[in-house]
Amino acid sequence: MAMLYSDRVMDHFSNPRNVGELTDANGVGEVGNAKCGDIMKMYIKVDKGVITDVKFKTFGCGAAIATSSMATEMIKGKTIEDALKLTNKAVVEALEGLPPVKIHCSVLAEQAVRAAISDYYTRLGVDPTPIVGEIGDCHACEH
Amino acid sequence: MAEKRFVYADNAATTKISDAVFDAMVPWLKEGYGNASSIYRKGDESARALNKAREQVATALGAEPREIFFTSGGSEADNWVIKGVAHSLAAKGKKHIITSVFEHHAVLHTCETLRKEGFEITYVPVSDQGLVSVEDIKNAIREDTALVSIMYANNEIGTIQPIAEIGAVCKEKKVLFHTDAVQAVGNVPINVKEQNIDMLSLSAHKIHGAKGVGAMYCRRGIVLPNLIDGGGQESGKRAGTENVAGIVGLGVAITNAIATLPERTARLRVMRNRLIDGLLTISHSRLNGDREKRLAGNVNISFEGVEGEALLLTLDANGICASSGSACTSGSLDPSHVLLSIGLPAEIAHGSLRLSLSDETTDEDVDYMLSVIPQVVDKIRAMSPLWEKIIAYS
Amino acid sequence: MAEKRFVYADNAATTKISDAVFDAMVPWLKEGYGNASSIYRKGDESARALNKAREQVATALGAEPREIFFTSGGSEADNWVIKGVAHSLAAKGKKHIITSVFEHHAVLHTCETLRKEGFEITYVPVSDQGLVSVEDIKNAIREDTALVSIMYANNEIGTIQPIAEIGAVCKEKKVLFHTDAVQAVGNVPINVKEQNIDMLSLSAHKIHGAKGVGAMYCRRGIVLPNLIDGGGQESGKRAGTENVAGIVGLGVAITNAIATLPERTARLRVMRNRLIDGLLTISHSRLNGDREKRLAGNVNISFEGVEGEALLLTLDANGICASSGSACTSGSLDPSHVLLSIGLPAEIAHGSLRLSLSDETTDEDVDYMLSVIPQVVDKIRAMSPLWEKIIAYS
Ligand SMILES: Cc1ncc(COP(=O)(O)O)c(C=O)c1O
Ligand SMILES: Cc1ncc(COP(=O)(O)O)c(C=O)c1O
Ligand code: FES
Ligand code: FES
Repeated sequence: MAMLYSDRVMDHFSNPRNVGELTDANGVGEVGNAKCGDIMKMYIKVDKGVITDVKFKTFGCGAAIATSSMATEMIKGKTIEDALKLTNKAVVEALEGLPPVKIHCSVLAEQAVRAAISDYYTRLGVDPTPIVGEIGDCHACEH
Repeated sequence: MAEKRFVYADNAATTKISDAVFDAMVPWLKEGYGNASSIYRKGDESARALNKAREQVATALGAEPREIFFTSGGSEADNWVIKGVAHSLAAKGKKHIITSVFEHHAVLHTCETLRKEGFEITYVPVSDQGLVSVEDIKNAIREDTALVSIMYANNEIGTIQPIAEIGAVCKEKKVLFHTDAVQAVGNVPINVKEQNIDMLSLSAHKIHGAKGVGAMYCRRGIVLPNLIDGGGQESGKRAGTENVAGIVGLGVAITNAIATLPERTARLRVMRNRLIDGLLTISHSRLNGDREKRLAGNVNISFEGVEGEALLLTLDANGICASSGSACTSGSLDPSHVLLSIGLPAEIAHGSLRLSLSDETTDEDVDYMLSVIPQVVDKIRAMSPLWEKIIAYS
Repeated sequence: MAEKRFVYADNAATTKISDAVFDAMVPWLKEGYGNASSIYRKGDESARALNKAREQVATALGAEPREIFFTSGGSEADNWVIKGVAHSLAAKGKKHIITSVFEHHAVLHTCETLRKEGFEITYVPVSDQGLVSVEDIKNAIREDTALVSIMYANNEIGTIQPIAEIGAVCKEKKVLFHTDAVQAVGNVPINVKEQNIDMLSLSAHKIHGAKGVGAMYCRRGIVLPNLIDGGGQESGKRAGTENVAGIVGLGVAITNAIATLPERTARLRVMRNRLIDGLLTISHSRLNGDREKRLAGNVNISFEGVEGEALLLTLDANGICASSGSACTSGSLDPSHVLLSIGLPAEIAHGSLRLSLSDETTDEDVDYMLSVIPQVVDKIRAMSPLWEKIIAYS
């Protein structure tokens, strides 16, 4: 069962956008998943409710890296409100699909965005839970 | 980075059919299409070709031709032996099988099926160097043990097991002994009689033969029920019109592998050691499996903070075909059971790289891998949050 | 006698790989050696090739790609289905299997193995025309029936069974239905959904594909235990590194067979009828099997006072490859179970001749056979003491 990744996935994997750290980030979220042991860390810089810059680091498979990269592109320049609407499904669609066994990897990107926004509110002294909701575990797998 | 080239370093997953094997197969894919069971000369020619290949395989193993049965590959051979012995000896009250924790899935999943049917399986552990202990086998053997099945060489970390010693113990204890020698045949000298091997599995595509063909050696006198019933092929032990071309190819492949074994392994060992030494200069890396008791062409190294799939995909983009974990499971998300069995934590097991060399590997290929792999590891580590932590705490 | 030529008239035993199939296979025997389970592009290419072949086979049968599983041939497919269904339904108390007396040995011997394990087998008879009766199947079905397995077309006498009708009965009675379609695929239009076929076996080498590769169709939703456990190939249902070249060849072979089916069968039927009519002018001869409900390329005729092996060897000396009884048993001395099942006395069954035609058979081949066979029959009869008696008493 080879991976059969789409060209877009391979593009985002080989030339990931927005890789690295943001020294002046005002929101940082790190999520991981139990099954694969993968970790995704997302840095955001929020200015007047808009995500003006974003960077990520990911320890994970090709799909995890490609979805991180795509997710950062999709939230950059967006308001927090819009960024919170990002779903893993939208990321997968933007990547022209993922092999079925790899769909779960995209959940990590959605969670990382929410974790970073949650951290942003926490730093402001605002309880993030009513806005961001529970981040919880990956629901993609029944483990 | 060095000038890009194509390097196939996944010969433990499968090999390229050699020109000699291809040339030997072609006549049987073209004019030599007679069914070996047919009475006319065109059928006879196929039957003769099968006999010749059977002799070649027997010679390579130190067996008799009538002890060789052709199969569709290593998995079928493993299933045939293990299910066959289990079902046949269950009638005599022997429902216990001994194997190791790091066998190929063709053995492990077969044992799992038998366990569900009511058999008891003992999985002996392996050392942190990836070696089975003869003592463990000896201690595990019971009155009701039907079979001991231990692989000759591991497919991921290439460690070579003490097969002759296990064979001697099994002989002494009068227990049947099978070895999955899919990775070992052609790469290690084997003599089934001297090593007291009762049954052995092999596969052509690991030694520059075709995919979908293999063989099973079964010592004369052992009664093994059929896995595939039907026509009278293979002395009535394995039904199905014979894959003449594939079998002829296997005969040539195994003969060539044996003929070139000493020189090849000497040459590969040098390349392998150069790779190991070079890659171990990368920080936070480790060699998996015993350094000496390993296949001449096997390199298996873990890099902390690196995820295997990302590593493989990036290597592929640089022209290098390699693997992380066994071929059959590289689509899966679980860390390799082999690497876990030698005590690696899951996150390190995830970041392992297997390079497996063959006859076709050149010194230039080794140079290229040694120049590319460290840079790729660096690149992946640079975007790994795990790596950040590893260096922070070390 | 006509000028000697080579005529291969044993296409029911095996066929020549067609040029189209050979050409499609070669790239996968040469550069396309990647393991389909590997993550790099070279592996992906193999995986894609397998997917394409799976679609081709599915299309040919009116099935979905995920319902197709590649095997090492027809015998493995038959064993897998029959043993799998038996063992899985035995847990539900269903230990009865219905098949016919004249199945291929891959089915009969598998059923015999199950019988020894405690299953009960009903062998429905066939008519003197070689046809199974739908009524008989219906009457044989019981509460505890696990499976009905009836071949689509018989390999010796070419008779085509009422598969859609049997499928309908099984569906109504909620019993699983398998058909060994090794001889039928590519020679008869098949649609597994319309014909209510739950499982089907096929083999590449009967339709100008390679030996050692086949497929099993299993309707979605049916839970079939594995025959060969191990790696995750074939959705985890059939382990073993895939024979990519052979499978790609099967995809091409089945596609071509379906595309040319109407014209080919029309053409073959004319040749077949010419052979039947011509050979029946030989005295004391009879056609075996229904004349209409038979494969377009199958001729099976008995000549009294003639012994099969002598006939085949003499034909071979005259360049004609033919068979007497099925290929797998032509080395044996027992009269064909198929011919006995349609009521032939043993001594007549012994003297039967099967000619099986294909795409490659020409009108000149037919002319040649019609000129040679009567003379060969005469020659053998001239030295047969049995023939003396036959003419004395007739
Ligand atoms: C009706 C039938 N079933 C099964 C088989 C077995 O197929 P294979 O030789 O591919 O195993 C054959 C041919 O040998 C056959 O004619
Ligand atoms: C140790 C071992 N056993 C069994 C197998 C299965 O062999 P095959 O793919 O020919 O079925 C393999 C390779 O895949 C292997 O490496
Ligand atoms: S286990 Fe991979 S994201 Fe859920
Ligand atoms: S994130 Fe674990 S497999 Fe993709």
